[in-house]
Amino acid sequence: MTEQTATVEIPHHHDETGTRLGFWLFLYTELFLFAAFFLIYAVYRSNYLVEFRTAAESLNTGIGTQNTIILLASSLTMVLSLNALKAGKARMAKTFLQFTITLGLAFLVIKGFEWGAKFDHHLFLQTTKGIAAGEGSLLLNPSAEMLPVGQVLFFGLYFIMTGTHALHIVIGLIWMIIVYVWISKGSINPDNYGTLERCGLYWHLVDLIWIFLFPLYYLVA
Amino acid sequence: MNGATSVFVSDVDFSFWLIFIISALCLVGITGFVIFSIIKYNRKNNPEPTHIEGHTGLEIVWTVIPTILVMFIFYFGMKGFIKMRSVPENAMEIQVDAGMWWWKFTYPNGLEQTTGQGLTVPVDTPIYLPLHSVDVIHSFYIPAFRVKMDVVPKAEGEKLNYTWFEAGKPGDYDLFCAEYCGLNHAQMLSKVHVLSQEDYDAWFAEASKAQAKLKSESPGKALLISKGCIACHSTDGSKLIGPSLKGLIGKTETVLTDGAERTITVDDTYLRRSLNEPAADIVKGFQPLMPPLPLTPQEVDDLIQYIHELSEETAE
Amino acid sequence: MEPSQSGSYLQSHTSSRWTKGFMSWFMSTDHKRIGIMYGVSMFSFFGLAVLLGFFIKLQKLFPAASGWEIIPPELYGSFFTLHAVIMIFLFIVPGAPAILGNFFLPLQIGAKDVAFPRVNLLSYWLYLFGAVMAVAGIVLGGADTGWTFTPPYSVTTKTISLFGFTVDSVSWMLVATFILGWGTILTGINFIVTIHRMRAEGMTFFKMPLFTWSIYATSWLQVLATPVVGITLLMIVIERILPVGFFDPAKGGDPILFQHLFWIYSHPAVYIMILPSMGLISEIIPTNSQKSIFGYKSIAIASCSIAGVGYLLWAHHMFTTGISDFAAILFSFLTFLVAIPTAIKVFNWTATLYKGSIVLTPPMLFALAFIFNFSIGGLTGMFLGSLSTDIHLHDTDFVVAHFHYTMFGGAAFGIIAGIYHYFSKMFGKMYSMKWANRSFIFMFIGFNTLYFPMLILGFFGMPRRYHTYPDIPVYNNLQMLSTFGSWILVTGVVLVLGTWIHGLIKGKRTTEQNPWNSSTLEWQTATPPTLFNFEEAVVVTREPYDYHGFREDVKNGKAAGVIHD
Amino acid sequence: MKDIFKSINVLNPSIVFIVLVLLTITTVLLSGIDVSDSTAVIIALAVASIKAALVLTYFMHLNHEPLVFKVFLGVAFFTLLVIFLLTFSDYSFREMS
Repeated sequence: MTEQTATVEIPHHHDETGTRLGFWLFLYTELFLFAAFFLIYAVYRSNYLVEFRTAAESLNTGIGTQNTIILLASSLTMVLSLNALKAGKARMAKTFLQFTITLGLAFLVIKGFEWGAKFDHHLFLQTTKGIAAGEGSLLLNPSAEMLPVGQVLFFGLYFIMTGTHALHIVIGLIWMIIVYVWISKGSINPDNYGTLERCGLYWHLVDLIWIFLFPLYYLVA
Repeated sequence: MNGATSVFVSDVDFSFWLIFIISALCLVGITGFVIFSIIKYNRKNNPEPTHIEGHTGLEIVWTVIPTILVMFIFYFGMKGFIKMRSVPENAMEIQVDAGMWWWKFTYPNGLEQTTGQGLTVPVDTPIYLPLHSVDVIHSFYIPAFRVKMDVVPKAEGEKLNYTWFEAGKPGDYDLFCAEYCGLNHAQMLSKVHVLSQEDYDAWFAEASKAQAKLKSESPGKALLISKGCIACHSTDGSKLIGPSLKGLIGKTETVLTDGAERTITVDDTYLRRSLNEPAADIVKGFQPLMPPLPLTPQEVDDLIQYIHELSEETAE
Repeated sequence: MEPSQSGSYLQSHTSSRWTKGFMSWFMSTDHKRIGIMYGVSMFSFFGLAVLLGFFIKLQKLFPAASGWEIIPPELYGSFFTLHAVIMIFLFIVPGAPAILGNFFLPLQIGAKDVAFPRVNLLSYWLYLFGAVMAVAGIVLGGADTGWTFTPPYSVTTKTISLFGFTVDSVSWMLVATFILGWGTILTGINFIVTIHRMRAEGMTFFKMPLFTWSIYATSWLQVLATPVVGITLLMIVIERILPVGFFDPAKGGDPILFQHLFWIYSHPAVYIMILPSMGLISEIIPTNSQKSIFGYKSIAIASCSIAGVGYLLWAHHMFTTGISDFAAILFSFLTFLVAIPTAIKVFNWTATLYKGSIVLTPPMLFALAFIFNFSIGGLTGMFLGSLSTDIHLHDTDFVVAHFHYTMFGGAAFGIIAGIYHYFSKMFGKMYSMKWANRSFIFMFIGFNTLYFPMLILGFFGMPRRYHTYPDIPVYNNLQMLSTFGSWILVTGVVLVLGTWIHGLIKGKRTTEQNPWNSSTLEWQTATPPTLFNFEEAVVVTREPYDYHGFREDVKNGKAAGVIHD
Repeated sequence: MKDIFKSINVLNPSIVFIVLVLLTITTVLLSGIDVSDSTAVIIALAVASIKAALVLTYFMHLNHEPLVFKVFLGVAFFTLLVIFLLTFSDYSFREMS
């Protein structure tokens, strides 16, 4: 369509506040993504109150609390990492970031053990019993071995919601590792800390979602 | 009755024509004004536009008037709707079952009517219809009665969707499925037969007797009808959604089992497996569409027995 | 030091690595180039969907009893699904913001680009990837679920085997839609930040042109509604693949809950579709009447209130699904609230014509047709918002006609009007007026011949998504008329696209800055615009539609309402 | 060392963290009390909301952001609220069999 005659470098457009504003909007989309899950949870909880409470009792509150505190601590180290970088202490920022990554990994490991235990008790797979893959399951009479439907819903939601949350943790961890490398290289530095700041915001959002997941699954039994 | 086909017609049509008149006036007004402006204020006629930025009074007028109008419309719509949702105490209950792609109407005494037979009701009698779906969402729609309600599969213990109507004029009316439910959605058609009370009573006695007779003489055939099988499996050899049941015993078929083709001869073992696990072996050339049915062993035996009868007829 | 800005964006570009040909477009972060790329892709998909629609209508030419079968029922299901998926997710939802919003939003507010040019390019890639994936879906077996993907049907419907692989084509389509959703979200975020942070000096919120206002309202809906449907559609994928049942009654789920979640997005989505076109109409009508728009502020506020109220109405798609009577009545009431700002807008546009100096250019013709079609679309909406009539009309051809009147006769006519309006600014070339007018006549007549009979069909109870229909005279005649209409309409679409392509290749070159004498900012720069849109920094002094002041400025030889430092 | 702590402001976030942990422990302890389900949910969600507000305000620095950030947050939460309320206008009024 055209013949090119000139190439122009676009002058780098710096608007940290604007970028942060955009990132916050992105965080709202994440929030709404989880909101759909929470809405489903709320509806089915109101339909199957007793089953939800019974099912919730099989979750280990101790592990849940432990994980909550781990995640809160990781948020704290994230804040400190950013503060350190802003104060010009890049090495300290990296140390705090290491803490955050370690805590995030710890969360995942604990979560993994918890999931594993659930698998061992067939709380997940039991829902599949008698439902051969590929067949319509609609006409199936819930067999005697199956949990009551309300509990099936509870565990289905539990695995999908915590699974999605864990996926966000993994994304956050990958991002933090990238940020860590960039700090080492110096492309993220005390004068240009926007990326670390946004990574932090993302991490806090993951924390924020857990703050609501925790009581809804572990506490209100 | 005022001669309308059902009790809802007057309310729905009143709302319809009320909105229609308001809409028509609006549309004519807007279009008329546009055409008038195009002619009167064409650039040739009117090269210099007049500077107007707005007129608060006018804007208030055309905010307030539509508000009042739509509230009227809302009110009449709601009025008709509340009537549709309030079932009279003395209504006769006919359970509606829907599946891909059949209807079944069950009367209080257990009489069952199929898609082909249609729903037969007496005139001027409120009919209460709980709507039950065995698979996906269908929608029970009788245009002439202005009745529509989705037939939604429900979890155990949940209340079924329902609708009701009171027909006002004897005659035959179309009954459609109005929610897309797959391949034969457009063929999920039935009829509503509205009869005078005497005709209805006569029909009802006759139909109940015929069904009792069929059940005792050929329980398999009765099941075939009441489970909706004949919506997909013919008994005369013609190919519908699924294979025909005629002349089936001893036939050699190529089937797909877990994606692999194999050749089998149809016998009782094969039929039993197919009835209990429809997706296990799919006859080549057909889709795996049949839903697993909750059948008792006795019912399975009855069905196999009837399929044998159908094959013997062919042999004769 | 400022780099060289001479030459139009069609010549100079921002990527240093790819200087020539395809890659200089595909890798470009220039909002104008991205807008054009969107335009080319979208209208290609649009053409495909029109073709599918043509076959859908052809199938309805004769009733079942005649033995007429152009496309078998299996294919019919795939056709109407793909037609809807393309038209909605690939064309009309992202359409106006992505094509014209990308191109003109920065120009209208005096910015050099959008806030995040690279994210903008990423949006386009996501769009293209998702779009190709969705279209490929039909080759992989198609999905016959309708664009609503309503469970349990969408969970139970087929998967097919292809060359020995089992292809879950329904999940495939759902994932494609999810990816498309992210493209839309990122565009929305981009525009909101651009409007908040990058307005030129003097461009206060109430000096923004109405197209910008409508894009602003749209972007909010995109950001806050799309994630909900994205995750909901993924839940269907999860339900198809894993043994978890969110909406499966056998496992205690409620299929109606899916419809809630789906319409929480998809109802605001209809405002995502229509608002930008309303914005375009608000540009075209004052320009072609040479007159200030009637009630600028109330239109701007109406845009935002439509977006806000648009969130409160979703369940009016669900009156027959067995939601509680209380909810049905509440949602019906709320539905009528949105009628009010919509009515205000229509009245304001018509009032703008009063004592104007009207010239019937092709964009003006399409804009006036928009008012007519959209009025029918909006007014038929009242039949569906009113409870008792909705029970009768829901899921019939009436609904199909209603939303085509708003989406096609409204939104798509708006986009077409917009492109006719901005064509010379975008490409520096002009199309043939004669053929543009002809295309309009075919579009307008064809459109109404196709869809008006469907309104009547719906009143007579013709259900939608029927592959064929019972042999009833009123159905036969109206269906046939409607199919004839589809032939005229397809001719019209071919003429529109043909006029543009001809204009691009053979059209007269023009550098005329402001051919329609428009007062808004995007016209007060070179044609086609230079890479950074404006030669100098812009200071806005005038209201956007102050045609009085605009003409004074032109008389005095000043660039209208803009001070160039 | 003390200067470093001061310069990167360790104290304030740490206080917030301690409050968050205390709130977590409180909510776990409160869940042991035998109250009706709705009360339990309300208490749990109220504590969670306080925690969320703390994270938003201090960890995510919303207190230092311009007004527009807070308005956006308000829009997002208001929309969420509307979605929940309107969905329950259906489920709370469904007829039970």
